[in-house]
Formats: sequence, structure tokens, C-alpha cells
Amino acid sequence: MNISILAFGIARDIVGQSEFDFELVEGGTVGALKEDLVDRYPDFAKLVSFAIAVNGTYVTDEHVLGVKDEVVIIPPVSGG
Amino acid sequence: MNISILAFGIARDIVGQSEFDFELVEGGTVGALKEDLVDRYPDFAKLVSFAIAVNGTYVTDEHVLGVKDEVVIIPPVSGG
Amino acid sequence: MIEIQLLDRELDPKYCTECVYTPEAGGIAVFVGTVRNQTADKRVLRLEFEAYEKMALSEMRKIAERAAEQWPVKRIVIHHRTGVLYAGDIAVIIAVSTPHRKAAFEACAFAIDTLKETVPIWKKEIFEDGEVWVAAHP
Amino acid sequence: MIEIQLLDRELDPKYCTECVYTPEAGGIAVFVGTVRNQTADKRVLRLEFEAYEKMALSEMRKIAERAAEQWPVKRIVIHHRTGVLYAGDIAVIIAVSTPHRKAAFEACAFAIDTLKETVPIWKKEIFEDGEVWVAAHP
Repeated sequence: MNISILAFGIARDIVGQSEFDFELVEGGTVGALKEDLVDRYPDFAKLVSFAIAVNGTYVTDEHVLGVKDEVVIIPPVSGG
Repeated sequence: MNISILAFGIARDIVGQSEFDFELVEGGTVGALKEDLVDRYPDFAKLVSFAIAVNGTYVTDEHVLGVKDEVVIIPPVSGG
Repeated sequence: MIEIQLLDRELDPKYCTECVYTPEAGGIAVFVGTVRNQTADKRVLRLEFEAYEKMALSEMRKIAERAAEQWPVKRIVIHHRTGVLYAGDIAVIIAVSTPHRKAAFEACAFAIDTLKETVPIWKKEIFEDGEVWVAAHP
Repeated sequence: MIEIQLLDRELDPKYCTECVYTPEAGGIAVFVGTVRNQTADKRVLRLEFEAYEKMALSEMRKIAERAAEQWPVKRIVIHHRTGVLYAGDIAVIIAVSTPHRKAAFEACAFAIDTLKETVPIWKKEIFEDGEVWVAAHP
């Protein structure tokens, strides 16, 4: 399935754009997405960490993604 | 010797005035003054505590008083 | 009472402090986070803050709600700025009122500590010779 | 930079916060102590604060100096009010700036805790049916 992903901060710099489409197997998990992202953009492996938010909430690697989800890459935050 | 004493807060209420003269033996200590104050005004014994400041600084009971000192009774503070 | 805002204009400590005033509260703790003019030994020219706005707001609200569960919070305000900031500018204000002061300090410290861990806001430091996303790399 | 004041007029959190701003500081902690509208179960009509002014100022300065010895304080402001106050009025403001936030919270908490122990200022609570010097009796 084709999902749309938003990228902020250094994630946007790594991907090269703030919104992009990404191909993931039907019923793919967040964990699978993160692995695929690192495969395609090795610079993600250099970060302290990165999380995925789905529909505005942090989710764990086991979370199953759907095609209509708002999927966002959250690199290490540094507000405040 | 006759020393002049300032009293604030509840100390003023106990003594009945904000400034008063008090007779103390020559070379009397702060500890002696406190005992004499309690003798003359027993309500001082009902306080949580009270301290004596001399010339704007807290002093211990061993401190020897002079006739020209600014002596102040400091009942429990409650600023803030 | 909880007030959460993400603003691209100057933050106002007076407003935030007054916002948490209430006669039932005896203690108000306020944290004001400003932009420093250097990191390690390098002079910072400016900072650029960006936020995933929808989620930044909801995560800040969660922090306020968790603070109110753990301490007797009367009112809490969290304002965070976005956009370009210079040394001395205020990036964040957190104000908390509680009946007694200890809880106000604890809740305020909890809120800023948690904000720095969970709220999707990122800052980039711009130096004379380059730029870096803060905290991104080990 | 240390600023100490004893004032018989309204205190100003904005002034105090701005006073401790400096580009070298990354964290500002402010404590604002307000008058509550009740003690235990009794409604407080008003409070009367009095100070042994000369010594209150010197003891507040000592607190600021001790805070600056123990933490990397850039600036610290302590303003305390005297006279008649009503519920919601500000009795004290302490603002501290440090390079990082943890020290600002610690120094600010130290300052208010110590102020309440050492500074010769007294408050009398006036109720509908009487009055009491706070903390005087066990």
C-alpha cells in the first residue's frame, strides 16, 4: 500500500521534502516502516532515535498502519 | 545599664510598644536579656521562638550587649 | 484551568503570570526559557523553531493534564514560540499556581522537563559557519 | 547582578522577569507568592505585613549572595511587599536566571525557603472574628 508521510526537522532534511509517499506492505507495522526508512535513507540510523506518530499520537513499533493514517516522522525533539 | 529595644510583630503586642528601655546588668549577654524578657513578659515563653538582632544581624545568646547597640526582638518571621 | 498556545510572536511573561493568578493559590512558579547566545564555545546567530503544530498542542495539553493529576494545580499555562528567535528571546513560558509553593515548583519543573522530551518541536541553531538540529545526533 | 527591594506598593512580575533577562542565561525561574483567601477553614479578610526594614533588606541580600555562591546565578531579583494586602495580591516575587534551568529552579526554591526562615518580615491575618500573627505560636 502507498502511505503518505510527513517529515519535520532533520527528518525533512534527510528525506529532502516535508511530505512524501512511501510504499509499505499491506498491514505493515510501524516497526517495518522504520526499518524500510533506514534502508532507503541510511542517515536515519545516525540519529539519536526517531519515533513515528500516527494521527497525532506516538505509537509503538507493533502498531499496524492503514492507508488513511496521518503518519509523521518525529526525530529527537528539542523544544523549550 | 539601660538599653533601648525595638519590638516588631507580636513582640510589640506583648510589650505594648514598639520601642522601650530595658535595664540589663553591665556586660549582660543576649541570653540574659532573653531570660529577663520572659520574666517580665511571660507571653514571650508562649512563642515558637524569638531571636535578638543587634545592629541589624542575628546574634547568639553568648553575644555581649553594649549600651549603644540597636537591639531588636525578632519573633517568628512569616514573610513571603 | 489549562491554557496551551503555540505562537509565532513574542511571548508575554506578564500575561502568563496573571493568567494563573487566583485567590485560592498561594504559590505561582513560572519558568521562562530564553535563547542563549552560545552553545559550548560557538556563538549562536539565531534559532529556528518548528513544530508539528497539532500534535505539539495536544502533547502540551497532556503535560498540563498530567501535572494537574499529580499536584493540586489551580491553573497552568504553557506557551511555546515558533519561528526565528535571537539571543535573549523567550522560547517557552510555563506558569503554574497551586495552594502551596512546593507543588508549584515541582509541577513547573515536571512540565518543562517533560516538554523537552515529548513535544514535537525542533530547533535548529545557526552559527556563523554552519547550522545544526539540536539534540538530533549523539 | 542582585536587586533587592521592599515596597509598599503593588509588585510587578513583568519588571522582575525582565530584570533577570540576559542572553547568557537559558533558564529563568520566577516565584510569585500571593495572598490566599483562606487559612485552614477560615476566610482571611486581609493581611498586614510589617518589616524591620534595614535588616529585611540585608537578610534578603544575604540570601541572594548565598544563592549566587551555590548556583551559577546570572541575575537575581527579590521584591517583598509591606502594608495591607488582600486575597490575590502579590506578597513576594523572586526571579533567578542561570545558564540552565535546573539551577534556576533550585536557586529560586532556596531563596523563597530561606526568606521564610530568616527575613524579619511578619504578617498578621485578619479574620471576621479576630486576628493572628502567622507562625508566632505552636
